[in-house]
Amino acid sequence: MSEGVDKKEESLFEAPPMGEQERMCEAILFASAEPVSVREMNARMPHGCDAAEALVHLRKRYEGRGVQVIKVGDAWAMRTAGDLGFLMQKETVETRKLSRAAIETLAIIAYHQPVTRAEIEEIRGVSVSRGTVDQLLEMEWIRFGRRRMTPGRPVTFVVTGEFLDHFGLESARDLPGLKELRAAGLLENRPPPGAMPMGGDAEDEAEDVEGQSELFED
Amino acid sequence: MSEGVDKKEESLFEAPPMGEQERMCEAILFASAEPVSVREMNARMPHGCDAAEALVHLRKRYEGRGVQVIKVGDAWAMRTAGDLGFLMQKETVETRKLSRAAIETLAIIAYHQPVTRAEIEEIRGVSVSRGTVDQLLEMEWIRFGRRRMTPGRPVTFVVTGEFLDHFGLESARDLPGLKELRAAGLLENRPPPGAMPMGGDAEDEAEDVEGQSELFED
Amino acid sequence: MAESEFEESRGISVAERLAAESLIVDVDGFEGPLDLLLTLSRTQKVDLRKISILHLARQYLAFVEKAKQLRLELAADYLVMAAWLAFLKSRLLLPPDPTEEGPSGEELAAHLAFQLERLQAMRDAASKLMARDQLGRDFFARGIPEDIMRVRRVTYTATLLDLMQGYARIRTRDEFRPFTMDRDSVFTMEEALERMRGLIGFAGAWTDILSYLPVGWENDPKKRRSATAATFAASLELAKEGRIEIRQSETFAPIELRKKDEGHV
Repeated sequence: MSEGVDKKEESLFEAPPMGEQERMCEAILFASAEPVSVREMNARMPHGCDAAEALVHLRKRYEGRGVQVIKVGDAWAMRTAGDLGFLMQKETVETRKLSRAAIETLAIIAYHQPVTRAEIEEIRGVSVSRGTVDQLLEMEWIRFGRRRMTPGRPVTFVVTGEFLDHFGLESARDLPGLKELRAAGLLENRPPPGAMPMGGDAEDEAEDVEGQSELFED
Repeated sequence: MSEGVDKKEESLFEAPPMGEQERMCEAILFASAEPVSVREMNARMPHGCDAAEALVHLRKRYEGRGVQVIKVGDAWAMRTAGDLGFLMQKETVETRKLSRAAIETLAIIAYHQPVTRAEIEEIRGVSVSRGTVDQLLEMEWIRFGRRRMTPGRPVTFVVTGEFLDHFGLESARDLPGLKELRAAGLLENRPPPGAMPMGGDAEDEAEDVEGQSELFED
Repeated sequence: MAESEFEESRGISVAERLAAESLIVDVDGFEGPLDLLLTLSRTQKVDLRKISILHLARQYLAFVEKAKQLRLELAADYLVMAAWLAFLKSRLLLPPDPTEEGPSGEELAAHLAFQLERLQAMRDAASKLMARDQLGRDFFARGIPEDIMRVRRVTYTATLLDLMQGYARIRTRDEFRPFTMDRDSVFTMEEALERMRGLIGFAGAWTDILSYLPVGWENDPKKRRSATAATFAASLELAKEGRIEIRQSETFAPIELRKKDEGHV
């Protein structure tokens, strides 16, 4: 502090060299909680200083650096360079279980591909949300297949190579059929009630879903 | 989000040039009031970057400027140069006045760390009040270290990164006069010959106070 | 040596006597006997390593004596120290008794000297430390720190078993379709979630959760109940995903929600 006083006294005779003034502006802009006007800078700096000129030098010095000297209204401030904004975020990766809706949709696509949205809805018995499909697309577990050559030419969905990778499958044909699921105890072994469309093998409803049926033939 | 992924993927092939990495470190340090660890910087910068190296360059670049790049323990920070403090009087926040007892206790912890309460009392010749330790803990200048493996397993105190940051120290090794004190044997915990009426009960554990000496070995 | 010191303490100057008296008055200002000893030792004007402990012991004992004359209450530790220093003094003055156990007077004196030197060293270190440039006083941190945005990236996983069980679930549900006949007045959470996902983009301001009920479900109490429950559950789910914020000012007050800006999911 006493140093500051000395400096001030000195400066009655001579202003500090421009390089020194630049340092001062730099420190003031760095530490201030808000942009600082040239007037205020001059008031804080030793007598005889020319903050306006020092700022010109300072701004030039920071050109192309990670930090920029910018003018905000009548005042000056330092800010991180705009292109480095991505550094100002901390990413945390969280692993979550896929929702039941997404798993079911994914399973239907895997077992019935290529399959249209309407077909998925028919099999699931509920409408398929846009979000679910988008999520699976974004995860790159499904992609669009060929359009179905039926009225409206609906898009179809198929599973991707990433999907096979993730589940350790060589091809979608490797997915166990219902019989095997039942044998493995994954399906309740219950005789299908007469009138109901019995949850037989996937082939049962394959009629209109060309392409996919042969997938599950052994 | 996907941008980050792209960047990461790209960078598997090539990290950004060192000049660019330096800019990134500059932006990160500049934006933070607290010291940032090299590890955190690396985590925020694109894959393949070497913050530690970039920081060496950056520190050099800021040599003699109004703002300095300084090392604080394992972390780095940007701080205004010490000689320009007089410009910042307006920003000064009155630091809480520390009692003489608190200052002495702090110094003893810094120079003798890790140190137990009994050892502090032995050095000062009086008991350490709870409030003193609490105040230092609250200021985050000291924290608990490992327990001493002696009867009663007393807790030890060590200084923190905040302490280093506050006093502009790169590490506890840079404490003023540390070498001389060590050379003079004044940091040894010398057991009193026979029983002494004064030193509290520090004798009990004086033997195995190896901690602090190894801390300061180079 | 002991002789000359004795002389010295007798020929105590007026100034020293005044100093000693001021010490007495100030007794509360000392932080214990060691602090007092350190202060007394300064009157010797020598390097602490060359201090005469015998002289110091005499000074201390004289101090305690004076305090007694002035009927000053001395804390117990000062008296304990006095007793110990009296013992030390006798050890230092008398020729060592080979039959006596324990450390010699010299060893005890050396340790006391060490303690004084160490305390002084720590005080010097403390003042050097406090004389350093300090953060927020002499040097400064960034005045406008920028916020670090915390981005939560969520990756979803599923196992083959999940997939197969999911498929099995659908197929077995087909078998029991008759039992889900009453579903027409049930609004599922998934439906609500889908509906909300489409709507929350517009929920910049706080809006009552009830405004999100699907059209046509507000009047029939049964449907309304189901839709409300599903919508509420869906908003919890969205809040968990970080997409919206929920608030309720008090119990049974309307529940309000709005979208969260930085929620990248």
